[in-house]
Order: sequence, then C-alpha cells, then structure tokens
Amino acid sequence: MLKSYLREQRTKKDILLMTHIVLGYPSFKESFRIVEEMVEAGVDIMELQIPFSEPIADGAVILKANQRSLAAGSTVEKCIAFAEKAIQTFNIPFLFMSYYNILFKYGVRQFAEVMAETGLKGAIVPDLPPEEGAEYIEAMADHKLAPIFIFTPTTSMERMKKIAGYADGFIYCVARRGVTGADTEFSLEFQKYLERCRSATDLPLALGFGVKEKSDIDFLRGKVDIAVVGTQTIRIVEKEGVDAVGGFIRGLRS
Amino acid sequence: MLKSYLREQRTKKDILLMTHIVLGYPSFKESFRIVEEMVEAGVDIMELQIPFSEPIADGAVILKANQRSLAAGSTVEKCIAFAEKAIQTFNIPFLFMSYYNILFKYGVRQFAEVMAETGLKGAIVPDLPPEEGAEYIEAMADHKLAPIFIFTPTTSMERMKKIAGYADGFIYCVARRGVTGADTEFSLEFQKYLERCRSATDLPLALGFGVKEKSDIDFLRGKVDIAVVGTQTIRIVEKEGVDAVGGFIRGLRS
Amino acid sequence: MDNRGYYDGFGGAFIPEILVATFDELVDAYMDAKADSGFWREYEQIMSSYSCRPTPLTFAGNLTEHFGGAKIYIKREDLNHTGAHKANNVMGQGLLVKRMGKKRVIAETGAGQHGVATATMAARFGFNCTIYMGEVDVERQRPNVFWMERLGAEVIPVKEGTRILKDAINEAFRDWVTNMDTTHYVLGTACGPHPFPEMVTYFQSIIGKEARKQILELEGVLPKRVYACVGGGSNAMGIFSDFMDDPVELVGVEAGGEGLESSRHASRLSSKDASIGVAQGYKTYFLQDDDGQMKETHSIAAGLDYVGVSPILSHLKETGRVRFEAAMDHEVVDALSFTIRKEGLIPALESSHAFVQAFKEASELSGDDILIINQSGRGDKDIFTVADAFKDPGWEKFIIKKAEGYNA
Amino acid sequence: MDNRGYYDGFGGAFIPEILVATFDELVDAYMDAKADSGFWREYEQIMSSYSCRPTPLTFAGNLTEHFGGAKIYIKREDLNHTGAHKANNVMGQGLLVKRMGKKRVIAETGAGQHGVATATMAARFGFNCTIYMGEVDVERQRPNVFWMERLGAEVIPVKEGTRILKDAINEAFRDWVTNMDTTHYVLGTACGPHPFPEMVTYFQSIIGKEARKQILELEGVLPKRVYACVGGGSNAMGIFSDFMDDPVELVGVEAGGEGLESSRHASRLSSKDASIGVAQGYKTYFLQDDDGQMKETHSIAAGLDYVGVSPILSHLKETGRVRFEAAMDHEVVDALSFTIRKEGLIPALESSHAFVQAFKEASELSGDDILIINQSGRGDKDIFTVADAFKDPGWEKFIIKKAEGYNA
Ligand SMILES: Cc1ncc(COP(=O)(O)O)c(C=O)c1O
Ligand SMILES: Cc1ncc(COP(=O)(O)O)c(C=O)c1O
Repeated sequence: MLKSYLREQRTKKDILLMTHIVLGYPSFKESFRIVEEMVEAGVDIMELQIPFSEPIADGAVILKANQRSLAAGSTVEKCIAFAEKAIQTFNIPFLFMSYYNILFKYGVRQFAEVMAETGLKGAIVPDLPPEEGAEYIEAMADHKLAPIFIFTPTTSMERMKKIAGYADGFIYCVARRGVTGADTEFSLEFQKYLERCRSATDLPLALGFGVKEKSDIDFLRGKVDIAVVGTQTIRIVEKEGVDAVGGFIRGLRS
Repeated sequence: MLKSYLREQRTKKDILLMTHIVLGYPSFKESFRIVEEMVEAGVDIMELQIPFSEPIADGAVILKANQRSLAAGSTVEKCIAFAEKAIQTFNIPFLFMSYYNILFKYGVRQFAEVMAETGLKGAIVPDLPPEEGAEYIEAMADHKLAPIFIFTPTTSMERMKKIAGYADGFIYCVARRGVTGADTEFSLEFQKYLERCRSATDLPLALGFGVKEKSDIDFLRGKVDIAVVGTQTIRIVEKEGVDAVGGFIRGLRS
Repeated sequence: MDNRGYYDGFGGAFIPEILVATFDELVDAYMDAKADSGFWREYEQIMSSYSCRPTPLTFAGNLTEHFGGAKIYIKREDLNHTGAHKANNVMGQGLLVKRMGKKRVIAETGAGQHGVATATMAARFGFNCTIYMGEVDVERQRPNVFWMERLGAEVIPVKEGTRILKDAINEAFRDWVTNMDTTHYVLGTACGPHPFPEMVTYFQSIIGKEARKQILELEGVLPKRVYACVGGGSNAMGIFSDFMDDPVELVGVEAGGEGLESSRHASRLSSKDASIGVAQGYKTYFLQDDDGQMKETHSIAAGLDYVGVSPILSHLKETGRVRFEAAMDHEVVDALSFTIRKEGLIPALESSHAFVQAFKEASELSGDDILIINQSGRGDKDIFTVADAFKDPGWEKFIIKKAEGYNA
Repeated sequence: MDNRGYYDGFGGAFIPEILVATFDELVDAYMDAKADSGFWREYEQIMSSYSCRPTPLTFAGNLTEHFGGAKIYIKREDLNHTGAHKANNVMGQGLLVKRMGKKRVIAETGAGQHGVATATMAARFGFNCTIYMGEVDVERQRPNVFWMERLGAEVIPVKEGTRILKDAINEAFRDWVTNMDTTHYVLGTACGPHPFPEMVTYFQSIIGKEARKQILELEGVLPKRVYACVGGGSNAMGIFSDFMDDPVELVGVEAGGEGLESSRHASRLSSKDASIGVAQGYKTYFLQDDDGQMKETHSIAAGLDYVGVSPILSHLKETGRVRFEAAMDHEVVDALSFTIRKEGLIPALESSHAFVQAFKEASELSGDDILIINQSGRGDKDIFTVADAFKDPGWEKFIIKKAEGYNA
C-alpha cells in the first residue's frame, strides 16, 4: 500500500520528492523521457495528469499544457497506456491526477479497476471534495488504491480530521490560496498551517503549490514528508528542454 | 392700387401672367437679366423672393435656390436694393415674397415702410396666416401695400370669406396640396375649387403651384385672372440659361 | 383655432394656409382627448404596459456623498422603452392618430431617438411611417437608422440646408402639406406651431407628475431644484410642469458646445447669440443672424443641436420662472463618465448636460435639500460619440477590424 | 454545507478544497438572507428604485392577430436597467456581498451582458470589480467592454482554451481561489456549484412571481404555455419557477445554431450530442466528447453559447416538467425581425429563441389560450451581429467610414 511504502521510504530519506507532469505535453514521447529523467534523478513518486479541457484548479502553465496536450490528440486511453508503460519500466509509485469528469465519463468503478490493473497506486482529483466522492472512495478502497485528498490553509481543523478519515496514501497539503504555478511565501503563518495539518492526521503529508527550488525543500524538510514539484519542471522543460530536468531535480535535494 | 391696376390690365388681356424669382439666384446680376427677359416677354407682375434659410412652403427647386442665394451672400439689404433698381427700370408692379421671419427681424412696420419707399406694391408671406398677421396687415394698409393672402383646396368657404376680408390686391389660390414645384392635375374637382374661390371674393384671383406650360394657361383662361409661373422658370434658367426665359414666357400665352 | 398657443408673445401657429384645416382637426382631437377623462387613463395604461411607467426616481447615494451637499435624485426616463422620454410623446400622439383615424405618421429626427420612438409607435399601432433625417445625421447616427428601417419605417435623408435636425423638420412639413389627409406629423419636441408645444408638454408632463408624487412619498418634502437638459424642451417641460406652482427652482441646461463665446453651441436662452424670431411655425428665441437667417449650431449631443426652443420655455425665461444654464461638451463627457463610475447609470449625452449643472450646484446646498435630475435617456446609444470622446483605442481597433471584414 | 444542491442527481458542488470555506460562508449568507423576511423586501425595493421592476407584461396584439391562435403576452425583462434580466441576479448577489462584508466582485461574461450588469452593480455598491471575458468575446462584444471599463471594471481577456464563456468561468474560479477572502464571484446564471443554481433562480424568480400575478390580474387565468430561451438557464428558471406547481406547460428553447445535425449548436437538452458530466463545479448535461472533454459550441446569440446548463433544468428535463426545443440561427433572425416590425419590440438574439418556438406553436392553440414569452433582454446591444445577419449595406458603409476616420 502507498502509505506504508511512503513511510518506509521516509526512513531512508529526510524528505521525499513527488513530481507532476501533464501527459502528452509536449508529446507522449517527451513525457516518457521526462519520467525517465526524473526517476533517474531520484524522484520518489509521480503524479501523471490526464489532461482535461477545464482544469479550474490549475494555473496558466499547467492549463496551457493541458490544452496543448489535448490539441495534439491526447485521450484517456493513451494516458492509461502511457501509465502502463511507465509502471512497467520504472520502479516508483505512480498516481493519476485529473479532474472528476474524466473519471465520471469513464465510469468511476471502471476507472478504479483499470488503475488497479495498470498498477497505479492512487489518484488526486482536485475538484472532488470527499462529500461528492462516495462512489469514488468506495471504488478506490475496493481496489486498494489511495484516494488522495487535500488540506488547504482555509480548511478548519474539524474538516481536516473529517477529510483525513476518507483519505489514504497521504494528504496533499496545498501551500496557499490560488492555483498551481504561483509563488508561495513560506512564512511563520505557513508553518502554523503545517502544524495544524500534522496534528489532524497521521498520514504522510505532501506539500505542493509553489515549491520550485532547493531553499523551499530545505524549509520543508522536517515539516512534511513529501515536497511536490509541479509547474516548475514544466517551465524547465519549456525553457531548457527535457535534458535539463534531471539536473534540476538533483539540485533540489543535494 | 394693385387691385385696380390688375383689373385694368385684365380689360386688355384675357389672362395675366405673374412670375416668381428667387433674388440672388444664380446671382443678382442674372436675377436682373431674368427680370428683363420676363418684362420684355410681357409678364404682367412679378414676385421677388427674398431668400430665407427655412422656406417650408417651397419645394426642392426653390428651396435650393434660396440656399444657393444665401450661400452666395444674399442679404435683405441687397434684395431691397435689387427691387429698387428693378422698379426704376421696369414698368410693371413688383411684389416681395418671403417668410415672416424676414419681416419680423427687419421690423414689420419698417419693412412695410421700406417697401413703400422702394415702390413695391405688396407682399406674399406664405407662413403668415391672417390670424398671426395683425401688425403686418395694419402696416401694409398704412402704406397702401397689398397683403396677398392665400386660398387652398382645404380652405372652407367660411374661411375664404374671412381671409378675403384681410386681403388686398388679389388672392393667391394655391392649386393643390403640397409645396411649390410639383405637378398639378387640372381636374374637374380643381375646377369646382376655383368656382368656390371665385364666389368667396371679388378680388382678382391668381392661381399658382404647378403652372408650367401653355396648356395650363389655356385651361386657366376665363377661370382666374392671373396665372403664376414659379418653379418652371427656375428650371428653364438652370437647364437652358437666362436667354431661354423670354421665349418660354412668350410661348405660354401665344 | 382661436387659442393660438401664445405664452406672452411666444408661440403661435405660423402655418401655411393649406395646413390650417389640419391643425384645426388636430387641435380638436387634442382638446377632445384632454377633456375625455378616460384618455389620460388609456395613455397611462399603454405607458405602463408597453413602456415601464412609472419610471423610478433613483436616489443617487454615491453622488450625494461625493458632493456632500443636497440629496441627489435621478428621474429615470432612460428606462423607457426605446431608451428615452421620447416614448411618452410618441405614444400619446399615437393614441391621437388612432382617434383621428389616420394611417400614416411622419417625423423628423436629429439624434435618431425620436425617429426610433416614432417608428416603434408606428409598428405597434400599425401605421405607415416615414422619418426625415438630415443627411449628416443619417451618417453619424447609423445605428438608429438601422433600427428604424427594421421597424418598418422609411428613412429619408434630407440633403438640403445644413442637413441636420431643422432641415428635417422643414422636410417633414413639406410632406405634411402634401399628405395631411392621411398623415399626422409626430413632432418630437415642445416646439413648432400650436398645439405642439402644449400637446407635447401635456404628454411629457407624466414625468413631472410621477416625480413629484415619488419625492413626496420618499422624502415628504419637495425638491429644492429640478434640472433638465433643453434641446427643443420636451423633457424639461415634462418634468418642470408639475412643479410650476411649487417653491421649486427649475433649471434648464442647454448645449454650451465649445463655449458660449465660440459660436459653436446651441444655447438659445443662456447665450447672447439668440434673438426672437419666427420659423418652423412658431415664435421663440432662435440662433439667427440679423437678417433672420438661421445659424449653424453645435453640440456633442445631437438631440440638443437645434436652433429653436420651446416657446413655453422662452416665456419662462422671460418671467424668470426657469433659470437657464449651458454645459460645455467637455464638461458633459466628464459628468457622464463620473455618473457611470459612481452610480452605474449611463445618462445620454443630452441628459448629461443636466448632470453637469447639478454637480456644479449640489455642494452649495445643505443635506436637507433635494435635487432632482431628469435623466431623459440612456447613453449606450451614444457609444460612437462617447468612445470618440474618450479616444478609446480598443474601440477604434474593433471598428477598424469590423471594417476590414466588410471590405474583404 | 450539508445540502449540496442536488436535483435528482444533477447539481452538487464539485469545488476545490480551498473554496469549501468560502462556499460555506456563501451558503450561510444566502440562507440567512432567505430566512430574513426583510431581505426580499430590500431586494424588491432596490429592483424597483434602481431598475424598473415590476417589468410590464405586454400584450402583443399584433402578433396575436397575425398567428390567429393563442393570446401572446411578453414579459419585458428588456426594460431592466442594463437591458436584461441579468440585473436581477447581480443586484441580489450585490446585497449578499454587502452582507458578507466583501469589497470586491468578479464575474465571467460571454455576451458581455452579465459583465456590464456586474460592473454596474459594483459601481452602485462601491465594490472593486474584475470581469473575465474570453478573448474572442472581447473582440466581438467590444461595446460592452467599453461600458464595463467606463463603469470602472477591469476587463481581463482570457487567452486560454476556446477563449469564450466557459474559459472565462474557469478563469474567474482561478481568481476566486486566490482572493476569496475579499472577493465574491458573481456567477451569471443558474449553473455552477451549489448554491449558485438555487440562488440565481431565487433572485430571478422575481420574473415569474410578477408574471403570474400580472397574467391573473389581466386575464384571470393562467397561461397555457410559458417560453424562455436557455443559455445557462437563469431567465428560464426565473420565469418558470412560479408556474412550477400550475397546470402550465413550460418550454425552454436552446440555441440550435446551424442545426442539431451540424454539431454547430449549443443544445444540451434538446439534442443527442450532450451527455451527463461534471465540470465547472456541477453535474449536468454537457456538450462533451466520450472522454469528457468539452466541445466547442456555436450560437448566433453569444449569451446562449455555453457547454453546460442549469442542473435544475437537467432535472426538469428528466422529469418531463419542462419541454426543450431548439431554434436555429436563421429562424432567430426571422423571429427578431418579425417582432420588431409587428410590435416595435427588439428582443435580444438570446430572447428571440423563445419567440421562434412560441411563433411555431401559437396558431395551434385557441383564442382562449394564453402564451407568455420571456423577453429576457433587449436586442439593440446586438446591432453588430444583427446588422451582419441582415448584411445591411448602410451599416457596413458607416463602419468603413468610421474606420477610415480612425486610420487617418
Ligand atoms: C435623451 C434625450 N434627451 C433630450 C433630448 C432633447 O429633446 P428635448 O429638449 O425635447 O427633451 C433628446 C432629443 O433627441 C434626447 O434624445
Ligand atoms: C438577454 C439574455 N438572455 C438570455 C441569456 C442567457 O442566459 P440565461 O439562460 O442564464 O438566462 C443571456 C446571457 O447573456 C442574455 O444576455
């Protein structure tokens, strides 16, 4: 199970690294090379985003990546095939990340089934609060998949505890208000927020939104279990090309 | 007095001819040559129109003549000077025709006075019904000038009699609805209208609006005392030049 | 016609003899209707079911606070069907046309507002409709021409004279003297020969009747001052008439254009450039030269760009009952802009003249005083003018692109 | 939030976790207001003093006669301030924003109608205002952009996705998740996550409340059918809601565009091209492909050009309580043209969809039957589209000349 795997990894590393890519952007071929670079650079777990036409929780960079990928002909089927290949090739856990409509149209139970068959470990669905996710939660549990839920700075302690009750694998703590891709100020207030997250659950904590350089990771070390790097790798690929990804990733924890 | 002069002329001719020009159109010089042509061709009486910027009773041809004349710099003063010269040169009666504002701004009494001094015999003011013209009627009477009023096909017998009571010189019978310059159908109904006019007053009758060729004059002979040719001479001047006017006029009664 | 509609020497009916019978008929129909207690009810009924009368009297809290003086209320004629007070007059005259059994209406229009209103009324009543509009105005007010044509009206561009409003009036009269048996001329403002000034005022008085009742209901007291813009004078007479016997100061605001000294304006009652004269069938102050020829006028608001003015207002100017002011083009754009920003209201450029003067005076008054401004129409119709006044680059780009599409 | 706004499976609140607290606050404020007997009165008061509610229910005598069947009545939402029913929703939400103590509003807009309405409300209430508008719409709806900017709003062109309405909604959500502490998102139609469908319907229900009362006063009986166009569904829900328990057939008319077979349309409930999905925070019928990716839509009426539809209407479609039809672009232009000509009314292109269907059915009914058509807005805002539909040469010349002036 994802949770125990992560716990085990944490005994070896003081902070884990999760990265995110949008499948099919710039192309499936390049997506695969990016995964390769990342795994080789020591990434511990990856989110594979199935592109959606209306990614409301994502900022400009990831939004554009979603649209380009779709425009280039990405389909859910191709994304699953990609995941299958990645899982067969690389020995880290992979998650799907997408919006609920992708699961809904596929059929939530069928989606969980195919995830399990493919070897994915869980999913992040940012527009599916647990209240709307009964079927999803059940299907994920049936297939021993981790439904990753989200804490945010506006989530009350009471609600955090409730969410933790539905979650498995880890909790995705969103660093701040806003969408992916903007900067985050890792302030004292932020530290208090993490303390609240910590006290609400004993699941591993991942922290995402605005993590983009070594100093961010240094700050997070000891406070959360997983640092999530999303938008920044897309920027690196866009500016410096796929080959730059490995170096970037290695630099984060060195 | 105008009335007795016209009666006397009628003993010599079976129908009299009144023509109309817009002063200063195309120019004062040409206006003078037109008068000359007309008098030489035997016209019995003339209307000299002082141009006005808003000639609401006039049709397109005379309207344009008014505007061109004003645009070329016509003023009331120049019009009076023109009339003075015409009167000194030609031995027929001249009338002013204009809209009430020209008289009003000049001062109605002063206007009558200058008309008398200049030797004009009367005036036609198409937007001044007798009800609005008390001052005008009085001033004209004081200077023995004929205020020409108008009968129309929509004027009741009762009103014709009332109007005749204010009028002097002659009555201007408008041939039909509409403004100057359009065709008139000289029908049976029209004949009845003239009979009504005739029975409403013993002043000489002039008939205007739409008189433009010999057959019109032939029709009117015996029915009215004066045929009024207005728009048609402007058209002749515009199409064939000033020199054509004399021949046109001669042709009407020949 | 015995009562010739004189107001201490202003007014009258200087009409060609051919129209005398038509005016007699019109005066009779109007007097009959006025005497018929059911008529005003019928009028109110159509105005409330087809347009949305009573129009609100809106408290302008933000403007009031900004100027820190009198409480500012705004009478919302902009909410009328077709977007201006012009609807009141045309629907009233439409009812009269029905009474007279005529089947065709004609009208002049400058801004196009009255033309659209008349064409609308004609569509509703099933009348044929011809609108005269100066060629210059046809070119600059194309959107209104488009709607008039869609409404089934024939729009005739007047190519004579200065090719603006006054020339359209002349041309409408020329049509009328030809077709008066079938046709009624729906004059658009409180000008022209009797009974038009009185009759148009009568229909527009619905504005003042409502406003007076509304302010008494809302505040329990009369306003200190009432402001209206003055083109021909119909919206001003409309809101003023019910306050005439009250201790309320009435303020008419004319088009100051580029300034009263510039001769580029349309101020008949608040400038020294006008004098009394007779034209277009009535006696009033006109912008004319010493010979009595009408001058060219100017205003950023097409609806105020007229040489004459209601004879009733000329009279009220002489008696001092109404005070007249002028607002300059640039002041008008500023007041418009400010009102949009502060209250979310878009007064027409015409109406914005009244706002200019009210804004100048509001802060002199105390918090117990009340001002009413007549917002005679809505300004979204003026976008081509307003966008130009703001030199809006986005708008210009949009138009250029549109044009490229048409040229392609 | 326990009640998640479900209508037999449609609706819900599929919101990012960061917004949960904001929605809780909004639901609380809305429920509080609804429970406060003074709130609806306050709402009615502002709608009658700032806009002109109640809007009339106009008897369309000429259309009735022409079709020779049912009596046709028209609910005149076009007479609202800013020209459409959108005013009802924004002013209502404005009152809620005041209650919540927020100082900034954001909104999406397609046609620009809702953007202008929101910017107007913001000016009136003194809120800061940002409007998201697809870049394509910014280009084609420039007049509305101009007025929004004059009203003090910042208009942000959305350059991502299909660059139309749905993308503007996404972008508004992105703003909201960033600034929810200060900001309220004024969603413009009865879509989106709970409580928006219910809340927008609540404010728009003023239309139906009035219409029902008015028709009973005027005719003493209920209408046989009520027609409304359906974009997001707010004007339809607004007029339908008070007739829900009556024996009245309710007809929603979607954008048939170039035909239901052409795939160039925006018919979610009357075509086979849509299926149930979850996007933009709610579950309903969407025009989407098998993967769940949203499709491009088309309508001559920008305000109907949307992939989703109110979950309440999806529910009413399933229960059969509301019948859905589609009107094609060319039918819409014809119905608009005919209504202008016959009644002097200029329905918006959106509203004209409802007229199309009513015209198809009027003559089947008897003279005792009554139809009500909801004229959700006025069409003069659509001149750039309508003039193009008519290929009006005078208009094209005018625009070309204007452009030459700008290029000079
Ligand atoms: C909105 C508006 N206000 C005012 C006027 C001026 O006319 P009046 O002075 O007759 O009210 C017009 C004329 O077109 C107008 O459209
Ligand atoms: C006039 C008008 N009617 C209808 C609509 C469609 O919206 P809804 O279906 O929410 O009423 C719009 C949207 O902009 C509109 O402007």
